[in-house]
Amino acid sequence: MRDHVGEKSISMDVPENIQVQDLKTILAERYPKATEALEATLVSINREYAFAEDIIPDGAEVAMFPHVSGG
Amino acid sequence: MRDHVGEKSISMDVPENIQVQDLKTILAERYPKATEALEATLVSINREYAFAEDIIPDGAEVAMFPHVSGG
Amino acid sequence: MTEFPTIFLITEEELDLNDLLEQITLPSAGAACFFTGMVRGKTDRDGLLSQTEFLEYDAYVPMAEAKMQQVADEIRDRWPTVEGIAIVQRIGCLYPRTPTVLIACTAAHRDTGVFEAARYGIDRLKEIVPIWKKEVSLDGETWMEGEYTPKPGE
Amino acid sequence: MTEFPTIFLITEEELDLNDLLEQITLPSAGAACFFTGMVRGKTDRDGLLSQTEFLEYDAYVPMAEAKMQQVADEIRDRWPTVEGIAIVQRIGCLYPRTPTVLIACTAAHRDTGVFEAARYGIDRLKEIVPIWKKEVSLDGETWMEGEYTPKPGE
Repeated sequence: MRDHVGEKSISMDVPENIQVQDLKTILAERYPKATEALEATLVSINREYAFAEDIIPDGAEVAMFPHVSGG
Repeated sequence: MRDHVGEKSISMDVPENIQVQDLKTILAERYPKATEALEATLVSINREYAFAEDIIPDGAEVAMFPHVSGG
Repeated sequence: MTEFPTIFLITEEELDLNDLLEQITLPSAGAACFFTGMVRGKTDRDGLLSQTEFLEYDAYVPMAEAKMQQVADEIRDRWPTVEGIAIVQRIGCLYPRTPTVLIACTAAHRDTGVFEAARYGIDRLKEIVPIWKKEVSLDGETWMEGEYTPKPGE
Repeated sequence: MTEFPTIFLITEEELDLNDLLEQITLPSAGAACFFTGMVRGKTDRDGLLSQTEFLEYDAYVPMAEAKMQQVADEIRDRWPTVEGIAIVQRIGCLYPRTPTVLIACTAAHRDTGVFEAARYGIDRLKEIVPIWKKEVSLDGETWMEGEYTPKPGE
């Protein structure tokens, strides 16, 4: 993802009460090379896992990352 | 056992090819207070567990001790 | 009631097992089970030997800490006899034979869940705690990716 | 083939988990499971709290070493994937919270027997390795006695 987007973190304006799936669509439009990675990416809102229809609250900390592989 | 016998190790002459159970009988005669403890005691010959009918070879290292409780 | 110690830590420092055990041992504890993961320098991949130069670990630290707390909570739910819990992940560039992760649980006795709890802890860490590793070998670099997709509420 | 490291030790010195892990970690190892036992200072005995001042450990050292070797052999028979094994018993007067015994096993992966092997190791140590402990409390001294009677060939 980072490689496709070229940034560690980005800041952008999005509509109010946007769902996770819509944010992914917006990002895919802005970073077409990341489209495939975005499909598989995990999303968190305020440090909790979030899913397609979850709504992103105002001022939330949103992260997108690959499946975890610690240990 | 040690408390009943009063010694950490003892040296004694026993008949050749004596079995473990006979050694226990001899010891019970010599140390009557240890009779009950001798019943329950574990026996080793040359650092391997030994049982009633096992024969004690000449010059063997014989030990008698309670059930183990390490850890 | 004595508070049971819970440690979770993401660190670039060497893991000190002695110190961690000391920190989670109450006077009522008689048993501990530790799992540690180490960097494998040589991995058998279907009969082919693959050499790793080092692994580079990265974490989304604040969320990883929250998820470690969740793993500890899940352990306490499942094994209420567990007393102390330590969950530690070392990050940065780590070379073969180096311990990278540790899950330790203490309890009064060995038959009341410490083995199962430590096993559960490392399995869950590899599922839900946002940490990643990149393998660096002579062939190049590969980010390793897990297979588990967290479910709502995890 | 690399020789797999096996350590067995009866010692009056403090256990050093970091050092023991280092000693049994080959470049092919990615997982370790440790069991450690500690002196319990407070034991719940049917709801009554019993206080231990210290435990005094004694061993029939040459036979205990031979039986530790046997436990390691049994582990290798049952879990051939286990690489390194350490079995260590500390003896002497040991106070609450002190680690007294350690069983550690390493392997390439966590799902190939390290947890089961460490569990088996501590169970067997408590059955066949000639070590005894005396509990010293304010109420007096009691030699603790195990329940297992070894069978021929053990």
